[in-house]
Amino acid sequence: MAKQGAASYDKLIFELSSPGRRGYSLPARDVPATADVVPAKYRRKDAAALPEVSEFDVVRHYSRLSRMNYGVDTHFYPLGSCTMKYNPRLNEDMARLAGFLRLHPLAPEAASQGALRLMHELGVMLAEVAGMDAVSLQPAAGAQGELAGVLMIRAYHASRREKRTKVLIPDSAHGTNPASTALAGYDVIEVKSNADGEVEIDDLARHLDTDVAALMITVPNTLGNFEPRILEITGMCHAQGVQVYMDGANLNAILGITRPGDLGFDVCHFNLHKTFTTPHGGGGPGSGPVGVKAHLEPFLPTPVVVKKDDAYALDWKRPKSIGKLQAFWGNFGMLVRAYTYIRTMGPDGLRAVSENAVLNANYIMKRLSKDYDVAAPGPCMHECVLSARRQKKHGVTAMDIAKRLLDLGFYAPSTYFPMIVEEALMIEPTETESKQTLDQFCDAMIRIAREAETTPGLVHEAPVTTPVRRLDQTKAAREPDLKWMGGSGRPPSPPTSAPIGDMGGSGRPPSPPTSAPSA
Amino acid sequence: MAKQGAASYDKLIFELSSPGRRGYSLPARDVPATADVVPAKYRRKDAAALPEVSEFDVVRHYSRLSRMNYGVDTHFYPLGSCTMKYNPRLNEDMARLAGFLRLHPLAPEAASQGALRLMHELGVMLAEVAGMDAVSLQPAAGAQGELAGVLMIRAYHASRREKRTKVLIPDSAHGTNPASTALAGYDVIEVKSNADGEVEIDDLARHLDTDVAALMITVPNTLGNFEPRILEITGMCHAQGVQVYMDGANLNAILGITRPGDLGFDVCHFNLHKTFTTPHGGGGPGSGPVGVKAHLEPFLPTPVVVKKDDAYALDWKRPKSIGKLQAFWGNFGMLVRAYTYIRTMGPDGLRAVSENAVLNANYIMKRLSKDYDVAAPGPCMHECVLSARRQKKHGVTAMDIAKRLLDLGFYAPSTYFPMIVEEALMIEPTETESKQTLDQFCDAMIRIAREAETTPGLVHEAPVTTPVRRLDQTKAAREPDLKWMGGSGRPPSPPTSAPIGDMGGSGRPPSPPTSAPSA
Amino acid sequence: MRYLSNTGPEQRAMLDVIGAASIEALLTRVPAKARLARPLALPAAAAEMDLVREMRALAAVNADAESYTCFLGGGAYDHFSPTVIDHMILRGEFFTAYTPYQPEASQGTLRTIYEYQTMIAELTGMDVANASLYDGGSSLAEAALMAANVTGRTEIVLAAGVNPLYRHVTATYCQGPGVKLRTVPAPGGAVDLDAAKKLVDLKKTAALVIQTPNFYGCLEDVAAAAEIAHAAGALLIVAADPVNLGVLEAPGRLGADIVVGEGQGLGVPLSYGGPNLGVFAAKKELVRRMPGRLVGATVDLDGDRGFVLTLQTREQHIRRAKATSNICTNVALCALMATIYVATLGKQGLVDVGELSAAKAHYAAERLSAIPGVSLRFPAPFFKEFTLKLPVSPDRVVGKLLKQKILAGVPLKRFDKALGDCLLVAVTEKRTRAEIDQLADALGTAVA
Amino acid sequence: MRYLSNTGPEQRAMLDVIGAASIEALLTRVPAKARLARPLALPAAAAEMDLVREMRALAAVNADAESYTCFLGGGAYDHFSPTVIDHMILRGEFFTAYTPYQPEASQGTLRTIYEYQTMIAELTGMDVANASLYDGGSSLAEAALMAANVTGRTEIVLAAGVNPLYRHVTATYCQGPGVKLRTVPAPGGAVDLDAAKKLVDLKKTAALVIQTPNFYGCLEDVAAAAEIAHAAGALLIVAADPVNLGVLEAPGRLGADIVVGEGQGLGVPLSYGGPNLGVFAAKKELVRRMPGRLVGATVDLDGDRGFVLTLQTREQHIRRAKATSNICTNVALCALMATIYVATLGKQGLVDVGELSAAKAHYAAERLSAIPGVSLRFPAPFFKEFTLKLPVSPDRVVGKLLKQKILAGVPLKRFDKALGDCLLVAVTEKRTRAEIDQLADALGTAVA
Ligand SMILES: Cc1ncc(COP(=O)(O)O)c(C=O)c1O
Ligand SMILES: Cc1ncc(COP(=O)(O)O)c(C=O)c1O
Repeated sequence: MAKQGAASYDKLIFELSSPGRRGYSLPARDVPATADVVPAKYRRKDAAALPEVSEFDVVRHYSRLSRMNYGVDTHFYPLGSCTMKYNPRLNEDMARLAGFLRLHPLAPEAASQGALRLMHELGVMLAEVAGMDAVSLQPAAGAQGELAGVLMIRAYHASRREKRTKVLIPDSAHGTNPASTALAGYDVIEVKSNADGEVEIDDLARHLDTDVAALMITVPNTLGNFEPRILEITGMCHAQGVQVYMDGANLNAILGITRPGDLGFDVCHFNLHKTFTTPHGGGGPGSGPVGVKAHLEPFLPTPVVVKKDDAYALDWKRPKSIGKLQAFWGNFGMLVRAYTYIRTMGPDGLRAVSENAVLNANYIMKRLSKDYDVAAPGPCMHECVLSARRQKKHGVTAMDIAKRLLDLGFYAPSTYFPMIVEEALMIEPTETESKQTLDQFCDAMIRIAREAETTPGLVHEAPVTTPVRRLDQTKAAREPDLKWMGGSGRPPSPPTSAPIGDMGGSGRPPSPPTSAPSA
Repeated sequence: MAKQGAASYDKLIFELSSPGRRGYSLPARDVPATADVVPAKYRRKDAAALPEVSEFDVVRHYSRLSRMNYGVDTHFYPLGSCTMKYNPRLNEDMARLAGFLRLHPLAPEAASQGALRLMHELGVMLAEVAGMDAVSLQPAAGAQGELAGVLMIRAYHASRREKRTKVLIPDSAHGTNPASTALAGYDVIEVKSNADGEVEIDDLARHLDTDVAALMITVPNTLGNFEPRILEITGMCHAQGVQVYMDGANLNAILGITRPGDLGFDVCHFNLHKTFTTPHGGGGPGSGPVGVKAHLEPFLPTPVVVKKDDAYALDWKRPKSIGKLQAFWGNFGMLVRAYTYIRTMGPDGLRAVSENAVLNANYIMKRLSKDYDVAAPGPCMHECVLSARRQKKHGVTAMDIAKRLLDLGFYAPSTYFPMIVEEALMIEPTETESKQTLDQFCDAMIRIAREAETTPGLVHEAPVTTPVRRLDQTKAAREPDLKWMGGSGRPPSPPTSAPIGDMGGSGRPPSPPTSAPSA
Repeated sequence: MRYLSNTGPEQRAMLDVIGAASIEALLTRVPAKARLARPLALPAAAAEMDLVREMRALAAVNADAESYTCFLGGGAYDHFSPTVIDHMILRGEFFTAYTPYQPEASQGTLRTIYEYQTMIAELTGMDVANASLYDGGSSLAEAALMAANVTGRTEIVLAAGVNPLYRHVTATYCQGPGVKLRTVPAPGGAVDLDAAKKLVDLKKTAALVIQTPNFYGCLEDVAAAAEIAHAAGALLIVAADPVNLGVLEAPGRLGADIVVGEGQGLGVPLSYGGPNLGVFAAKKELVRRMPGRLVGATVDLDGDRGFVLTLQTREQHIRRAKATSNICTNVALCALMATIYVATLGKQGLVDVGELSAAKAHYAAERLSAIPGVSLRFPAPFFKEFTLKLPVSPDRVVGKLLKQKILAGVPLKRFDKALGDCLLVAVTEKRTRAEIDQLADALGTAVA
Repeated sequence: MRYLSNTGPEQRAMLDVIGAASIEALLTRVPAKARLARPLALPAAAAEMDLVREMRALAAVNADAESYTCFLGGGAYDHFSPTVIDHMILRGEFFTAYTPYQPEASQGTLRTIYEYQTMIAELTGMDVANASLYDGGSSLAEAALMAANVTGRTEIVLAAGVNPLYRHVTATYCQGPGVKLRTVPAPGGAVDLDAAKKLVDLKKTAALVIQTPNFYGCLEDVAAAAEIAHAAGALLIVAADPVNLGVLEAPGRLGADIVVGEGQGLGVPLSYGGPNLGVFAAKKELVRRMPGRLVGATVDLDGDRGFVLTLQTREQHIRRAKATSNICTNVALCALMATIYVATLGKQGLVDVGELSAAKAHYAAERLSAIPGVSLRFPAPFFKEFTLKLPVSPDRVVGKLLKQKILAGVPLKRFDKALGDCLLVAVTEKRTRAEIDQLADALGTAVA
């Protein structure tokens, strides 16, 4: 029954295609037809097999598909570490002003002053928020901000003729931390966290030596707790000439309360698509500006937006720069949104954001602490991590709970992240949610805890109201079907499991979804 | 189960309200606070009890409510007589250009030339489409177009010192026809239709006399058939000095094929929200321009948009005009949309619209003619009317079929209209729907016909996938609950059943929905 | 033909099923004599990008309230409108849906209308509000006819301050039923109550109609008018702008039997005067005589709360010639805009909008009337709009200020010969002090 | 604070449940020494209408492609984009959703990505495409690193015609892994194949990289490049603009092992260069070494078709330091724009866009090179973009034409000293003959 009505829609755009149908209208050619402007050898031999549909087909198809999604607009989205707050409509309007939306990146600087000014001002505002000396807006997302940050640290050490090969990262870190660090050419060394997700100071001390280039940690940490000994930690590092990088993904917890720079960090990145309300868009685009202290400024990505007198310009003469991260200047559209948001909130508003984010998270943690194990004692900051250990005893896993929530009208928390917590359920409500919504969510969670004991079958059955239920992940990985093959049903022949020069690409199916972190 | 998840959302905005919560931000007062600018005697004693919610509350609430609707964007909408075709997005964009959307109706004419020019050109284009000599864009909807048309006929007869008191209207007519005619001060005389919904020529002849001011008929008629003897009919009328009015709601059937003017009509209105793709908006706004032959032009509503040399103006000096229908010039936003549509389609496109509308309707009629009784033999024009007579024998009514369609992912046809057809199901597919969609719909209708015979219970149970099911209409009318009373559940005390000077307003509950026409 | 679906082969296949040789064969009932033998004489189809270019140019020649500073009123106002409104009404499920005749598939629309009815009833202080009529003008006309029907009387007495455009519409609607209109003068801006008392007839008068603030911006004494009307057994119809009712007393609390108004100020774009929002509210005794749709709460098969169109026996699709009105399509989407507007601004927001507008209007009146030769035309108190008397032709002043991208106001000559030297100026919360000062400076120069 | 929910009383009630005296009491773990004792030094909160006014002014200063005639290219193009795209991506269920980690609640996004992968694979002629990377530059960088990993080699050979901005990004990404970059000259505009053959090393070269049309607009011989690369056991990486591939041969059909590109032309707004759309496609043998997300079709509990993120063991959230890339957030919404673009334009539309652009570009080249002193800098065939040699400083010419609201082209000085006298001109299907003629006339005058 859940699959009746609109929910049962099961078409792909290709399956609506009808030869000769048109969804567009272009003007007729108004220039002479210069024969073979494109020599035959460069021409496509046979036309690409693309859909042929009407404009109405497009509108109805994508309207229907959209209804198969949960979005922040339609559902509470307590996805930990993702800061799924309300995406203001005003941001969308401002990013669509023709002067911004239709501006070409290679337009003369003199003709782009409005855009350059916005970028310059946003950089200054972000630096103030993080207590940093300079900011680059170029990174396209948090992970790229990490790469940029670590590369700057690398360039810094190199400039001081220091060969350091290791970067320390807590075992509780987000996957992009080790991935970005490895990409920057460092050996990743895991530092243990204690039960509260805090860095084991002794373990850290043990690892700290002159071969360590940096320590990269997330504040508040991925258990939602603030490192109480953070000043000590950054101090220890600096004593060894080790740079400290703060993953700023959780900045929503500390706006106007404390600043990475004041905590002793040398570098930190921002996720504008988290703290600063640019929409997640189903996976992106985001924006991951990176802020640094003065000693790292020479290494910022090129170009840097500079202000000379009352004119703004792109400064390309940056001999020590780590280079470019993407072709142009950054995800400008996201910058306009973040700028609009900061201007809308003001200093008091931003601080109220963090205060309410913290309040909401603690309220949820408190209300659920009887029925679920709490990963680390509170007070937490902007998010809290629960463990479904207890429910697991009844055979109900974190994933089962996540699926059941879908039926009750909520998106799911992040599951199985951080990895140091068994059956982790990571819950981040954000400040834009109301007490009423939090109460509805807590009631649902408590109801599920009861069901786990009394009617676990119900939870295992879930979800029953969604268009599809519990998809076969193993089949998906064993017989990859990554594009539409004319509905022949026949999946493309599976990839040869061992490509030439394989350097670790595993042929085996991925670890089952129950243990795949989602954040 | 159908009521789980998002579908189960049951809040009103008032029920989200929390004292002191804000959803807006206005600038601080920048002018001196002139004390009591508004004398106390005019001031509200106690503040209006309005919602107090955040902007996010608003966005999530209305996003969720929207998901409880079926729209043309999301569902096939075969609602007869309503021409539920695709509403082009380009129309929406053009109507939102600041030069149109933010233009004040009392801006100087010299500063409104773009708007006036668009109106003038649209009037000319509509006149061409209908074969009329002049068009007024002022009527806000079809019904107001009817009122304007009948008032012009009235003024015309008066100008010729003729006292005519009656207007003839077929019994198959839409309710607005008699209602508008009565409002214009005429006695409405019903003319019989034959089984095919065509005017009984003899019955018409019997009624035609010098006391008749006009005949108002719909072409194609409400059974979707074209009056084969229409020229004869308009001729008969003119012979008696009777004006003929064509209800243009079904114009989508004849664009570029024939024109009301060429069929002998003196007046006809357009429903821009049907034929010309302006959206229905959940009930409005629409636009109902009215076209007339030259002899009626002096009576057009004031003001009329005129062109002098290259300048456009509003002509207020219209001594014979029937007057104004709404405060300003017409539903301009809808005019921009219709103009955009006509310019997009061009003459060939508009003709193709009608050809495909007719083709689609005949295809459905043919495919369903085995399983349902057809009200009138084909070929039909843009819509066809079926009767659920046969299904009724199994206790399955037109309404049951409509409800069952909702479960199968389709909106319902118009039901119980026209009233001359028993258990009427009026189906208008429009030209924007594809054969694939029509086939899915026909398959569903045939499936329901089978269910009516084999498992009628299933059909009576329907709908089961919607947020609510089979609402109690009688309770709604007996104990009117027309506004939120603080959720006390207590409905307002029912209206005193017999207001002073009652002139027919009935105290009895409305005839049950099964017989309430929906179009 | 990007809006059409059928391809040649599909048409062929469908014709085969139908058993017709061609689409032409389906059109045989259309008399050959009346067939159009040529293509329609219309401009050829325009490609999307070409049409956009052309429409932009057409829109650009208009002096809109975004690129000009707007002090125009007279029934349409440049009030602030939160952006969320347009984002929400662009949800296809809202704007591409039809009238909610199938309640199970229309709860979204039905709920928003129920919210709207509640908000309007609360603002106007009335028992019930309908789902909307076309605009303020036709709402007043419908109210006049309703009053005549309810009372069985044949005359409507209107205050001279009622928007002349509304009076014009009312006169049009009253032709058929033969209802007579009479006007009470308003020499001081507000209606002359003594004259009203004389004009209101114990037998003939169905209703007394006033508007507050009226067309000239003056506030009327609703309670006094109610006394006069009721003393004669007539109804009191009040026309009011709902966006003012966060600050101004609800007419219902002062004795109005029917409240109508133009709801455009509640988040509906100016759009050159349409579509607008016809507000209509009344006492509950009159509900079964009201024009337009009504949404009511009820329960469904499972006892869950649900909403439906109700009391439809008043309407044309059931009552036909005997219906309370001929209206069918209304302005539902504009009512939705107003609903979202009121939800977003809310209890405090409507107070702020009213207070800001009034404060700025009075600041403007002060600045402008300080200009030599310029004065307030009427002594009566006003709210956000006022009538100025100018020493030179208002049309000329308006023309001069237009060049400075200022829409200075509405010259009243067209509406009332006697006010040929007057300019109607409206000031909303959107106007900044700087803009008002610019207006004052520019107008000062223009009349100097 | 219209974006915040909790009121004072609600905060109080929540604190009571928590058992905390104040919000401050929840922040005790933040070291007092590091607490910010002052408010952030940021501009005060701006009301919606004030901020809109300010932002409009800021945007108005820019010479955007709507108010100016744009002939700029170099990796971003002013192609036509149907309006339906923006209407669809503004559906909250799309743009406010997260990465589809919960497939049951994300089928909308997952299906669109699967459609996107299919479209890109078809256009590029490759077996598999991923769900998107950041932009063309980072896509090329990821391709280079992937080639190094797959082959176990340490050098990448790039044609000089590869967009210098992409080469810059690639160099940045290659620092860490220590992969070396070498460049093959392109004296005639297209890459010197003999030089390439010499430079490609049998042991060290992981991949040969070409772009076609290249940065200067010239078309490259992909098949010949493939031969050279494969002969050395290296991969061929081709950078291509997918919007051209309705007309130009799919690189996959010519031997490319990896195809990357900037997908902005597929309906993604210019937006001053970001967000863009990083296209990435490869042979199926390489799928488990690919960076970025992949969506696959599978079945659900009831046997119904459904879609999921798959082969995630390549990704950072599972493989961490050993992941094929560090990418997490990608540009899903831009990929959705491209999906809707390709769906709307479709099979014929992409051919029309390519043919129109090419025809107009060649018409422009003819008109411009007819100007005395102006000539085409390179003999190689081009598609929609070409390099002009000017007799006077390109910067000065650009400056002059800017005053006439024409964005004439991109001066190449910044990218290649040797081309200091060159201007890169791009012409899309959006440019009319009239606009091209204006450009020619204005440029003629500017260089005269
Ligand atoms: C803690 C943390 N660090 C880094 C990232 C990576 O940021 P992005 O997805 O923008 O690359 C995320 C995002 O999920 C995160 O939660
Ligand atoms: C045949 C017919 N006539 C008249 C009307 C009334 O038009 P409107 O709803 O625009 O007032 C309609 C609309 O339903 C109709 O179908």
